[in-house]
Amino acid sequence: MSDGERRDMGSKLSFDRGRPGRTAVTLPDCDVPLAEMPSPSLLRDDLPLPEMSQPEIVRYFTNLTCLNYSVDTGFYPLGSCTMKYNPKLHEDLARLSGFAQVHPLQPVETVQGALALMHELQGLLAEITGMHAVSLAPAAGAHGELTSILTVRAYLEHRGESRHKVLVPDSAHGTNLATVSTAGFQCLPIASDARGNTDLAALAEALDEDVTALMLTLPNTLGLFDQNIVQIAQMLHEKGAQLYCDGANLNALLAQVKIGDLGFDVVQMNLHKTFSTPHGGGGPGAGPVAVKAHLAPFLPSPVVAQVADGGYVFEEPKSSIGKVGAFHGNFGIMVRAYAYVRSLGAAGLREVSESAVLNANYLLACLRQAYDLPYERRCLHEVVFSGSRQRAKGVHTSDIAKRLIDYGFHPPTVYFPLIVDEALMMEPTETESKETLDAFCEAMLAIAREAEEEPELLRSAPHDASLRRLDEAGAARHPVLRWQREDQA
Amino acid sequence: MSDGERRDMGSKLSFDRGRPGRTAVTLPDCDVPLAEMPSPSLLRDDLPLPEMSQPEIVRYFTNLTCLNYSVDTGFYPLGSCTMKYNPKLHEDLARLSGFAQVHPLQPVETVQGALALMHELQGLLAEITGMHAVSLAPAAGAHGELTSILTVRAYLEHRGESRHKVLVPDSAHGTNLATVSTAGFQCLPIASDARGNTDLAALAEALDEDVTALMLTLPNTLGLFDQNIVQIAQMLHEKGAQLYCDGANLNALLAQVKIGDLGFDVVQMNLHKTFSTPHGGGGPGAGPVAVKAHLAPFLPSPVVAQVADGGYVFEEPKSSIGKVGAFHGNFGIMVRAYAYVRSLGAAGLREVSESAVLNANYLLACLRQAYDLPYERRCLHEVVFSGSRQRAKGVHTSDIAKRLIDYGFHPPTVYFPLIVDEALMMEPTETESKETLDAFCEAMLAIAREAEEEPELLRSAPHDASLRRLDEAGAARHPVLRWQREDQA
Amino acid sequence: YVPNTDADRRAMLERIGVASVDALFDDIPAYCRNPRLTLPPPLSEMELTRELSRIAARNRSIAETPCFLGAGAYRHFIPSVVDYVIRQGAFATAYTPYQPEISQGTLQSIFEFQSLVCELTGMDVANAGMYDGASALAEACLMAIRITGRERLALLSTVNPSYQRVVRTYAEGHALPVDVMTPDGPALSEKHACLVVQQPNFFGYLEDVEELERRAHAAGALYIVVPEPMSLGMFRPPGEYGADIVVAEGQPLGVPLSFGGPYVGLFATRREHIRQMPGRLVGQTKDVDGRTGYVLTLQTREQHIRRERATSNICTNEQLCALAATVYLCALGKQGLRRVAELCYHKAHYAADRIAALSGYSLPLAGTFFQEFVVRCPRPPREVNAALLERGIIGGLDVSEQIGGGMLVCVTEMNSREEIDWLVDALREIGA
Amino acid sequence: YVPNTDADRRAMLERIGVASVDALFDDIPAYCRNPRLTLPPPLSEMELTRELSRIAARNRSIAETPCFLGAGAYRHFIPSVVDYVIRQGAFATAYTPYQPEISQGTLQSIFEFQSLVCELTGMDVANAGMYDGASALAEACLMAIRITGRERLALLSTVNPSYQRVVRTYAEGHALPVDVMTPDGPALSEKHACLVVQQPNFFGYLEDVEELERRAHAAGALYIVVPEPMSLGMFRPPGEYGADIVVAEGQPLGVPLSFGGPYVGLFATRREHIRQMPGRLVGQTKDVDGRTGYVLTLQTREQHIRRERATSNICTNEQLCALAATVYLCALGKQGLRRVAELCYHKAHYAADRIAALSGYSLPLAGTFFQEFVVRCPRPPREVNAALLERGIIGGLDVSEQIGGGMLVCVTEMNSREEIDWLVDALREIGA
Ligand SMILES: Cc1ncc(COP(=O)(O)O)c(C=O)c1O
Ligand SMILES: Cc1ncc(COP(=O)(O)O)c(C=O)c1O
Repeated sequence: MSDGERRDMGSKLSFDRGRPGRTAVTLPDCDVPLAEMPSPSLLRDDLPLPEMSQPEIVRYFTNLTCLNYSVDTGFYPLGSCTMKYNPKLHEDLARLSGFAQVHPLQPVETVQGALALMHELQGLLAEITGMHAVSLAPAAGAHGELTSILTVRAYLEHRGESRHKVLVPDSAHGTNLATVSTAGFQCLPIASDARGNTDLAALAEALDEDVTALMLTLPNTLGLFDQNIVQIAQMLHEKGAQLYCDGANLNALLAQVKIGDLGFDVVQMNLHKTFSTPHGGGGPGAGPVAVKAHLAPFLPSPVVAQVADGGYVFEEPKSSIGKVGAFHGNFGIMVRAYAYVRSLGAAGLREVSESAVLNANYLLACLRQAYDLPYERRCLHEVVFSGSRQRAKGVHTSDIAKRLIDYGFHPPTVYFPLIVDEALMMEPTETESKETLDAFCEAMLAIAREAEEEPELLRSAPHDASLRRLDEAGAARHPVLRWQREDQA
Repeated sequence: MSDGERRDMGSKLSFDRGRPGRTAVTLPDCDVPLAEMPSPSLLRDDLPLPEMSQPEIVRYFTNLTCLNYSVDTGFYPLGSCTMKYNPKLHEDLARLSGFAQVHPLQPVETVQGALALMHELQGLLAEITGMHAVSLAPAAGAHGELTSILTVRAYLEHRGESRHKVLVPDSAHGTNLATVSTAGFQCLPIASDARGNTDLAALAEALDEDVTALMLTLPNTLGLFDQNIVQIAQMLHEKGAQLYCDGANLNALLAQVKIGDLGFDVVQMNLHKTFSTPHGGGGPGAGPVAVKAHLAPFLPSPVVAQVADGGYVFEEPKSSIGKVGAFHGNFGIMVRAYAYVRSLGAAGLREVSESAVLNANYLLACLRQAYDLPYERRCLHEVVFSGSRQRAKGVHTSDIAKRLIDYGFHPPTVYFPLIVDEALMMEPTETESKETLDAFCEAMLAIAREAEEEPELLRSAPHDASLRRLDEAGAARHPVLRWQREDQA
Repeated sequence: YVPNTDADRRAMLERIGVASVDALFDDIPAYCRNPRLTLPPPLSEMELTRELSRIAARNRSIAETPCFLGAGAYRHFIPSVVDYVIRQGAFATAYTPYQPEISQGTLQSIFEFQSLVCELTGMDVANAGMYDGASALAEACLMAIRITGRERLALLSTVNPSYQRVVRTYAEGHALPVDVMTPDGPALSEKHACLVVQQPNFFGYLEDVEELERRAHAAGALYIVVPEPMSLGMFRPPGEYGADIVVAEGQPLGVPLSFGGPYVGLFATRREHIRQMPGRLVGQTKDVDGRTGYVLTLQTREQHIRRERATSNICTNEQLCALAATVYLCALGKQGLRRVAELCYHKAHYAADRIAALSGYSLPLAGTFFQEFVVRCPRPPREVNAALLERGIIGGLDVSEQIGGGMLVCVTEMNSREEIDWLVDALREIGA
Repeated sequence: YVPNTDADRRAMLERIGVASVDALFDDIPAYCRNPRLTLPPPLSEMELTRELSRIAARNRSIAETPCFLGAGAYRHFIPSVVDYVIRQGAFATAYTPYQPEISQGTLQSIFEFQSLVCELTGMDVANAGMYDGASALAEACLMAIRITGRERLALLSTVNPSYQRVVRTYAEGHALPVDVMTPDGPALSEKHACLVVQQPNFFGYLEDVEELERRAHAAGALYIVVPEPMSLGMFRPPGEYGADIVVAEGQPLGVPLSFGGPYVGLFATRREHIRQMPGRLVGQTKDVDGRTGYVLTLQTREQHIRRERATSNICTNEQLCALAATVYLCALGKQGLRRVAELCYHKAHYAADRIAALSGYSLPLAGTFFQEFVVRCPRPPREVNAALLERGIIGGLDVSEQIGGGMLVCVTEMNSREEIDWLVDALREIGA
């Protein structure tokens, strides 16, 4: 593909490719007598799908791959996303016929391998988090959050308590707040203090008997360990509220501390972050929930239990909140995460958290001369800078991000967490080498200089990409959300 | 990868990446007692291999993919190469554990599937070529050529004849001539006539009792069917010589004519061309040889035979020339070719040759206004133009080729066949659509105009590629053929 | 997978200015630092391959076993191109496409997916996908609540029971009553935000979707239809019979069964409801040089912008499965999808006819079915299935709780005539 | 896989100016046009998958069977990255890289391969690969003929018999006599172009390569060494003991067994012989902008330029297998390759010790071996192997023709202790 073609990819969709009458797949003849067809009134006239040959399809999608940045092509320091390397072996393992070609409703005696794997994974995740029971049902982090909050709700209702509020720090990820609403609760923000911890005074003020839970991300989205955690747990529990951990950032804590030991009652994990399953451009993931014993009876259905003869069965927890998905969760993702834990063991997990944290602190050390650090502390797995110094030169964080593209890097997460002005949130992960971090820091330092000397270079970046500064405002104002035939458009 | 990075890939090899102490693969502990190590004098001190992590390796090779043109990314009209689409399904099938994880020396009763497949493939190829026996041993076209010539030699020697010459038309592929030498024969060129056929007078003159064979490519490398074929066969046979078909261009003839019916005694096929197995950037391929009955006893060992109970065995032909490879040929390629023939059947094969020929003639029709056509005939699977008209403007065929890169196409084969001045040899194959051909012709016509109006644009092309006009002369003058440590370089 | 060597580590610690990595974790309370973790020892790639192959071998793969299960997850032939594309690291190891300049591969393929879902369902707009069909339905119900401002949900009793349960779980949070109604006379009131209809229904048969549409709209409720996507290869799309929201399980479109997930929920609606839609949307736009490209759009509906007022909490969805569906639909295309649907139809009818002719077996339901149908067995379906399994066949789903003696049998293009005949013979033996 | 529709075809025929496609084939003599082709009917992708799976299932995959075969093809663990890379269409569906501007992916990886082969063998230069180890050896012999101008070949009797046969086939054309000599006293003369030594030899044992080097060079012959590449993970490379040409079978380096092919021949030599080398070579160079890149070079040795005076007729070689070896060597790297070699060494010795301790069995050969060794069996190896197979084990290669009662047993890192013990127990039973 020439550069020109690369730039023009967007103008030709599958519907514009191919020709009437083409197809990419041959199908067998019908080997049974034909049945009478249903009444024509039940049938569709037109099936307006693309008509492409197999070579065209392969070419189209192969060429699209060269337009995507990915962990497999470069450093992806997107904060709060844990873009670590995804082992290729695990992709092969998840595709083993005994995993990929198994129907979810097969008789239980024909799926003992799958159930054993799920049971073991439940146990491994419980051990890692220091919790007592695990549900593998949720399909992603936010799904796990919802499951957790509904589980807590069911627990409290079972105790005859009907509470209406959930506390969420102002640094929280958007899913936390949205989850609270989706679960039918009222959301109460809690301020952070000057050290980036939960403000205990604010917490004390907000905390009453109507509070169901506090959703705390640990380390929080500033990449910091909440130094008040012990008090927070105590305060919550004194009011009969539950302490929930958004475990999306667990990569920092693997084998360093068990979430359960810190007083948390429930935690959701993102297997597609911490446990190295690939992000897929936005999923699939899996968001298992681990809970203390008192919450276990309320977990969603099913969980896997081992029975007397050593075999495995699906069970519905006694007072389950019910089902959160059609079947048993994202099994294919579980296989990968299971493989990951088995490949590392306890020492390997510890090496992960150590290296992840070391890498983030190295970025902090190398870049602090050029970028403002809103909280003067060492970080854990990620570091959040502020682009405020650059903004003074008329350069925005988004300009820095776009300029990084010219240097061949994926930009960090920007403008999040909201409590940091012009936030630049960088999570290097443990699978990046020092050389890569050095190259990235060099680019960031060069950009800081450019911001001083040639700010226009940043404001018009990227210069070296197939497309530059797409019109997002226009896209939202006049949404074009699908291909349309010329005559309909 | 930014454009800049794309351009700099070449300067960093695996040895320059990574760091001492890294490795990409974990290995198991030794589960047996350690043996005494051999004397240190037998052991090597240093094993100077790269030391990379798995993420680095994946990134390195993934980024290299975006520097390669391939059938999967675009039109590849490289003449004499039959760059057709390679079905992805066949890649999966060749990797089935029962094919890929089988040792070549396993007891014959444990490999009946493999032998059955080889036996059937022998039969299918014999049927397609109209021959009587097939050897699957050769690993590529040239290997098949050598095998064929040695087979012919053995046959003649068996008849007590010792002949020394092999005739090869002046349009022949280089491998034909090199094969003749490698097989220990003397090579005699035969001129082509004004219609692009073998010149019968020249042939008659060269033909004597010392001639072993004529190696004829059919269709020849001009993309033309030799109209004298019947006479040629007769002339050869009258002198007791054999008629050999270089079947690299069989794509044009599938199900249109059987090579054997035309009087050929032996033919080699390129499974990696006609039978859609991927080229792999230069192999692996397979070059089976099909022969008439009189040559069968001389084929290399082994061939597969079916025995009384329906089972299959390896056999050595009675007067075999011996072995041409360590085992039984490129089995993995046979699987793909077998799948190809089974997926198409006779009608499908005919559709292949029809479409391949139609596509080539379409290129001929669309481009003849702008490029010189050295032979005023319709072509078969490929068309050869001459860039002589453009050369008059100071533009060479190689400039046209480089300029095509800017237009996003792989150039045709250039400067071959040698008998065409400034040759441009285009083989579209059957898997390309009319739209693609139209786009290619548009580019070729635009280039013809540019050659008139802006020849410099061509001479300095490509403009739109990561690298431009590499110094090939310098590379040959001071060959740097391997990475070297700084201190050794 | 950790590349840094000890030397690297030392250099980095020095730059950071701490003596050991441990010091970086000082904020963790001492009482619980460095816990004892009891995990199995690490396995090398080779050992891991063996171990997981061993586990996988304890499952019965339906690649080797004739299987007649459907009920929400379907076995179809998946062309090799599908897995080839989704395995590509450039797709598989990218994040949600927040930086459009370097994410056009993902963005364009999401736009393709949205377009294909629209064409398939006959709806105006579709999003980038939800977790699965069931959670998509739950979100559709919440969306109906938002749009109508009403507070009751109505589902037909013939909706997949699993889906009903997921809707209840989601409804619980908002204390929304869920009314289950029979297809022939749903008693809707002006309190109902929506009527949910599955087509074909859980038992494989077509509902009278036009009559139900009239009922729903007459009550001012939104009409939510849950079609089986392969059936849309031949049957009328919900957009043609007045659906307001369409959700579906996308698995049949090129996603492997994988013991239940990951799958992908399809979600489509009418243009006027776009801003109430949950999930991610990609829009077409231009860059500064006028080139066509794609961006995430209407993000003000989403959690990362709108936070507690978002239309859903969904963030990571099932993009790679959506990509699989995209490639699958492109590969089968207009002709292929219809052909697969027809193969399923004919084979299912062949099986149904032959089973109905067996003494002791009957088809208790009347009407038109697609690829699934209920068989009334002469013995409890549980026993019949056990006897089938002994013969190496995985039978249909036991639905005897809903339909006396009922087994829900599914037949797709993957079931050869030989397999079907084998099932029929086995049923005859078992029923004798 | 033919995209053009009838409409396309009609438009094209019109443009060409013929009435039918048939007319394009008019040059074919009428008597043999449109022959009857008796081929099996076409299969759809689904049917083809079934059919080939059925055939594959008739082979015993050694993924499921303990196997102790080596003798030129070895089972090693192949990390998933290897197949991931070589499956990429950009590598797999490219041609020989004749246009460097758009082939740097292939060219750079060939340059890597050449470099890795040099490091592994200790030689100066290596080419892009030959068909396999055996044909590479034959080409090495022809090269020795060209370099020395002599006309006899000398091979040790301990060279793989298959390789000997391939050398003979190639030698036949030039009527070159091939002399086979014993390792302890090869009677070389000034007529011999080369001495060929396999290290470890066919029976798994190390030859006295230094003494043999002296002999070869004393006779003015080139010294051709055929090492087993995995053994180079721990043993001295031929470059260190005076080899002039090194050829080897590259299969053990990340290429699947595939019933014997495709594999890749490694070919390395000393700098002064470059221009006599067969095969493709990639060189490093600069482009007009001074950027580093790679090109095919020294093509004047090759058939497409030099034609009948080329150093070989090879054209298409085994590039994708060479790429597999490249990725494999990068992945294992310095530490990993040594570790695999040592695992093979220790496991083979464990097996040899245990077998030698069995009554009736012995090790007839003395010396140092790597991963293979010969066992003298108390019954004909053919019978022993049949009895092993009954017990689900694939035994070693029957070499009783060369060594009385001999079975050539190979043990690699893939054979677990459990498997080895199982073999030992079975041999005990069979020998009793
Ligand atoms: C801190 C935090 N919590 C929750 C989530 C939501 O996880 P998911 O995207 O899997 O729903 C994210 C995702 O980015 C996150 O960063
Ligand atoms: C006409 C012709 N003959 C022979 C060959 C040699 O085939 P291979 O490259 O497989 O050795 C080729 C390859 O390009 C060819 O085009």
